[in-house]
Amino acid sequence: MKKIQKGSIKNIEKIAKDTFALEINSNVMQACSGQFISILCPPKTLRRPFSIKGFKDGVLEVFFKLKGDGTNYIKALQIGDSIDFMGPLGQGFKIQNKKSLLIGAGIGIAPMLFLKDELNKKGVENFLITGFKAQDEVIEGSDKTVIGGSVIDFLPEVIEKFKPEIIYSCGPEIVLKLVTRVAQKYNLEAQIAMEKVFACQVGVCRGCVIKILKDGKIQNATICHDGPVFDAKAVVWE
Amino acid sequence: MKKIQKGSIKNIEKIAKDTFALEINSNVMQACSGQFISILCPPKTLRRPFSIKGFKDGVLEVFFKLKGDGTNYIKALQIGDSIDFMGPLGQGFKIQNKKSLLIGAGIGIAPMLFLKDELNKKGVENFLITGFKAQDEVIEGSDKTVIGGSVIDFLPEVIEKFKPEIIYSCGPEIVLKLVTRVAQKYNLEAQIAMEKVFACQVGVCRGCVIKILKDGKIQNATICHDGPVFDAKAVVWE
Amino acid sequence: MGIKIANFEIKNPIIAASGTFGYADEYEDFCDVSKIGAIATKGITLEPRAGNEGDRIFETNSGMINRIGLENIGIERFIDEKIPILKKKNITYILNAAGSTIEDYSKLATIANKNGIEAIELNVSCPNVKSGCLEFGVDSNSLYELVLSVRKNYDGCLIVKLTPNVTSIENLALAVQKAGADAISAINTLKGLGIKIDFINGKFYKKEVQGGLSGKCIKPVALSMVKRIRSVTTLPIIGMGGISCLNDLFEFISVGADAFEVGTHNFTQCDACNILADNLEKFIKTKGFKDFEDLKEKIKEIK
Amino acid sequence: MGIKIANFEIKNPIIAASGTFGYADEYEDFCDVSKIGAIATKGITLEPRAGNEGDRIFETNSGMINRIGLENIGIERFIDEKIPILKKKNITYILNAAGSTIEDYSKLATIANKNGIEAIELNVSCPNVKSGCLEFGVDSNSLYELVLSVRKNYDGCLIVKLTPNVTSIENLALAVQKAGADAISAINTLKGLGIKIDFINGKFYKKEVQGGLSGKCIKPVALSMVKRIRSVTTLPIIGMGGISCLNDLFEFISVGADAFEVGTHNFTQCDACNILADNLEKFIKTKGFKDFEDLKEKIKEIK
Ligand SMILES: Cc1cc2nc3c(=O)[nH]c(=O)nc-3n(C[C@H](O)[C@H](O)[C@H](O)COP(=O)(O)OP(=O)(O)OC[C@H]3O[C@@H](n4cnc5c(N)ncnc54)[C@H](O)[C@@H]3O)c2cc1C
Ligand SMILES: Cc1cc2nc3c(=O)[nH]c(=O)nc-3n(C[C@H](O)[C@H](O)[C@H](O)COP(=O)(O)OP(=O)(O)OC[C@H]3O[C@@H](n4cnc5c(N)ncnc54)[C@H](O)[C@@H]3O)c2cc1C
Ligand SMILES: Cc1cc2nc3c(=O)[nH]c(=O)nc-3n(C[C@H](O)[C@H](O)[C@H](O)COP(=O)(O)O)c2cc1C
Ligand SMILES: Cc1cc2nc3c(=O)[nH]c(=O)nc-3n(C[C@H](O)[C@H](O)[C@H](O)COP(=O)(O)O)c2cc1C
Ligand code: FES
Ligand code: FES
Repeated sequence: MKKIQKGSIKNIEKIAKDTFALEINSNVMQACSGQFISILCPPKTLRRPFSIKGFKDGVLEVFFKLKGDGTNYIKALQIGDSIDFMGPLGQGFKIQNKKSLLIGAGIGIAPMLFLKDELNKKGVENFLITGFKAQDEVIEGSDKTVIGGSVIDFLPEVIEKFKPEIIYSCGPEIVLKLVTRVAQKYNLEAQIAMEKVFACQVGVCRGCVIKILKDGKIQNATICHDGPVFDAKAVVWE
Repeated sequence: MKKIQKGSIKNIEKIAKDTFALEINSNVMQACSGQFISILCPPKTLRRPFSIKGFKDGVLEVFFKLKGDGTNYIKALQIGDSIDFMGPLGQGFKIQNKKSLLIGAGIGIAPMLFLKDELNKKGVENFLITGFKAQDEVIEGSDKTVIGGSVIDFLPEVIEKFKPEIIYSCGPEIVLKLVTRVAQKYNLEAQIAMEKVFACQVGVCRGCVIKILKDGKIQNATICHDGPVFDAKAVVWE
Repeated sequence: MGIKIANFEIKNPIIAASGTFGYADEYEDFCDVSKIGAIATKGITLEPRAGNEGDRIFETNSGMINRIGLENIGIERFIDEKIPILKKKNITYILNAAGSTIEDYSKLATIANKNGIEAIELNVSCPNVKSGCLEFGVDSNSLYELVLSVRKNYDGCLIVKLTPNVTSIENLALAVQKAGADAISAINTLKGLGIKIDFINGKFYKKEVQGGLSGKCIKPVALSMVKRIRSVTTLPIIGMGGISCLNDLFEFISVGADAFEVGTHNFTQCDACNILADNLEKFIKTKGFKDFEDLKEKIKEIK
Repeated sequence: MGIKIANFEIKNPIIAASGTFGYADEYEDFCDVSKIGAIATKGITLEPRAGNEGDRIFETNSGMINRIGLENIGIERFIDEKIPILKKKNITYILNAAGSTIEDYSKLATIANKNGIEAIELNVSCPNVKSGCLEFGVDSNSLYELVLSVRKNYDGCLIVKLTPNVTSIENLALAVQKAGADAISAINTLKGLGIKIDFINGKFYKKEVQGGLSGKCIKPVALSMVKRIRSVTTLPIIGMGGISCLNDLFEFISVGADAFEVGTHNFTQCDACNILADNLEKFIKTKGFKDFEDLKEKIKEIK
């Protein structure tokens, strides 16, 4: 099936300060957490990528935070309007049957909520901790919500108590770096969902590469196609 | 008073195929037929000029026909939305106390309707003939409406019957040229409202000049500032 | 907010760019002209010029093309009619000077000098009649000659405006510096062609405007050029090309600009220069910077 | 809809531009790759390259800047891994070749010749190691040498892609023609700098991407360049720069283009090449033109 789609807006709704939930009716057959869709936002040249927050019966859900022209374009869409997107794209989380700690920072909660759903369905024990800058930015659905401070500060405590066997995380690079460090310290596998500005969205332009360690060699990998989810141990930070 | 204004949309309404009437609440104190306003249409660089169709108690009315991004931007505005415009700009019709024939072609009817109102208020006898490409494009308000053919073909007949002393006209260049020729033939004064792509809208960029004959010399005049209305006899056609 | 370009004082670092603000007085109904840092006049030649025939303006994606062709009233009328108004209204201005031969420019400079015009911006994107109508500004030797000869006849602030339509803007900047100019402004418009083709009732119609491209679309080119100029010279640089907001000023500062010109954006928002100067002043005051110099330093320090 | 560029047959006049379509096979999920006129591969060098460190993409008004830095798998892996797939899937391709010395290019040409690669597009916007890393493509003498030496080693269709970052594109076109190239493609990206400065909690943050500007914003520059190239040469020209719709094709035809490349717009609409070819074909069929040649003639005749 061609991964370029015209969907229609099923619902669009404010869920926190400058933050919206968008539901799209589509022909998509399958999607998993960590994957994303890329929305055309005319007259912008580049599509805007958003992590999938949920998927059921062809309805894709994403959360988006207002940043600039692209997200403001989406915000202005009305129920019933058509929307042009590519996806689901990229490699999602590789779910394992292990006690899972999920860490989301800010809008990074979106794929974590999807992952939590998937884990729950599979009966995998899990705990989602998320952090937000302020009370009015909080998005519901976590087992623990940190407001103001850094979610990282609470990790040792949570890890001692919950005793996870694997970590999944999504958020700004700075958070992912720290999550990686914590995982290393506790000797835990960690899968992290990365971000960069995308152009092609599909791995051909080489615009979104990061360095990863693979087969003992440092190599380029594209976030859009080889990721966005990477094994934290493999990522070579700039 | 500064001629740059933020108004708000009072009403926006379809009046014919691809054609809309727009009413703007503003602080404008005065406006006359032949003048125009220039609307900012983000993210377009250049403002879009539209002839004033009517003015009363601060409410400006214009008609606009969908062409491209600019007019589609305006069409998407909702009642209550704010709108950024400059104006009224330019020199309008110099109304004379003479039996007046008004000739409008297409959307060029807009300033003619305003002029007709002004003439009626002043008790000046007038006759408005307008032409449209097809039935569904017709805008109401004329004394005679030509559909399909050229409004020019009907001028001899109307002139013989109505015996005007002056002609006022607005429409595409080709129509204005022919009107000028007819006026010449019948030895009538004619005032015509010209169009060109505008940049500055106020006479400083010299982007919209035409040649006119003034004081026996061929000179440049700007449509936006010295016009849009010119004495047909003075216009030197390219 | 006043700053100096060499010895020329302007009221704030925001200058209205040549060709987009006429002779300054006409904008009165639309903004506070006298509060603008300075206004670069429409390009002025020795004799009045009627400009180009045909269409002169063409809108493009995030920009526009113009081929006004230097329509202007000539230096004499400018001095007789416009300078008195500018003085009376306390408008700070820069004479944008254009010509077809080195002699034209020198004469303009001499006249400007005699009439106490404090600053000249040389528009060197004009066809050089002598060298087969190649622009003066594309060849560093002709440019050097030109600036040198103007410099000899002019004591005020001499700004040379560089064209971006060249392989090496560095060589031009060096030539200008060597010839003794006081400052560089950049960039003038990019060579561009706008075409609109319609197919109506079985027939093609074409509209073509070949001229100078300006506006937001050229900002990345302008930033790159200013950075390259800064890499070879310590002269003050007036940066321009697509400036429309406070952040644009920061970007131009970061590549080495000391002041700014705003061109096309005046058409979008006719009080753009006032708004930008206000926003700049507000930013400096509320964010704890000492003054514009301090802000410049801080921005240049960013890693 | 098939046409020929010199002796090289492509399925229709719409070519996917180098760097925006990978090695062609990856786009299968998104469009009918085999129906595209031809695909110019990502720039390929003798040895594999890892490309630039740091941010590589920056969106600008109506365009984008890229500094990929020629990340590619090298000619050997291209031949071993990609050509078999391209052949099997019946994808028409053009090898976009890049190097640091004339020898690099010659070797690439020799290898291409041996392996039956039917068309090469020389990317000459690469730093010329020998001449202090100035681009090959900015100096007509180096360009002439380069093309001549490739021509000697290559019998297929030799296309040279010109850079717009020069004073005289005419001289480059002439050099390329004199050296025996079969066609010219133009334009490569404009030099551009994207900067984003944020002021957060009392501190400035900067992001800078210096690279090549592409997309709709450069179309006026591209049209102007193609027109200038056409004014000095009769070689076939593949026009590009901001093409996104049928009307853009008409505009490029009117300045002398014989075929088209679509770059950045593939990112906006991943089936852009298919759509454009379909629209072109539909236009030709329904509006009463004999074929693409006929349409071209009619457009060139417009007054
Ligand atoms: C894999 C992935 C998943 C994402 N998931 C989400 C999500 O679920 N919810 C959400 O709100 N945001 C998400 N983002 C970020 C989102 O794509 C940007 O916020 C959005 O593109 C901003 O567009 P804008 O036009 O509103 O803002 P702009 O004014 O264009 O930019 C604002 C900021 O967003 C960044 N940005 C712009 N374009 C892109 C791009 N094409 N790719 C990546 N970053 C960009 C810029 O660097 C800039 O700092 C995701 C990004 C990636 C790469
Ligand atoms: C003095 C004057 C009065 C006008 N009055 C009216 C009116 O009452 N109602 C109405 O519907 N239209 C009027 N027009 C025309 C109107 O300005 C254009 O239709 C409008 O600008 C098109 O904008 P767009 O973005 O929708 O279309 P675009 O896609 O930008 O252009 C469509 C066509 O409009 C022309 N155009 C674009 N920008 C301008 C501009 N700044 N100035 C002039 N022409 C332009 C272009 O040449 C093109 O052929 C008037 C024009 C002028 C100069
Ligand atoms: C309509 C118009 C007329 C111009 N005329 C002149 C001129 O006479 N002399 C000159 O040096 N530059 C002229 N320019 C160039 C501008 O001063 C400026 O260098 C250029 O537009 C880039 O800045 P911008 O992107 O802010 O417009 C003109 C630009 C425009 C748009
Ligand atoms: C991400 C990206 C990568 C590119 N890589 C190459 C390349 O490897 N070789 C080359 O000759 N041109 C390259 N180009 C230039 C394009 O092929 C094309 O010349 C340019 O983008 C202008 O066309 P456009 O406006 O349609 O994109 C690249 C362009 C982009 C956007
Ligand atoms: S965005 Fe093109 S490779 Fe990832
Ligand atoms: S639009 Fe600038 S002079 Fe008329």
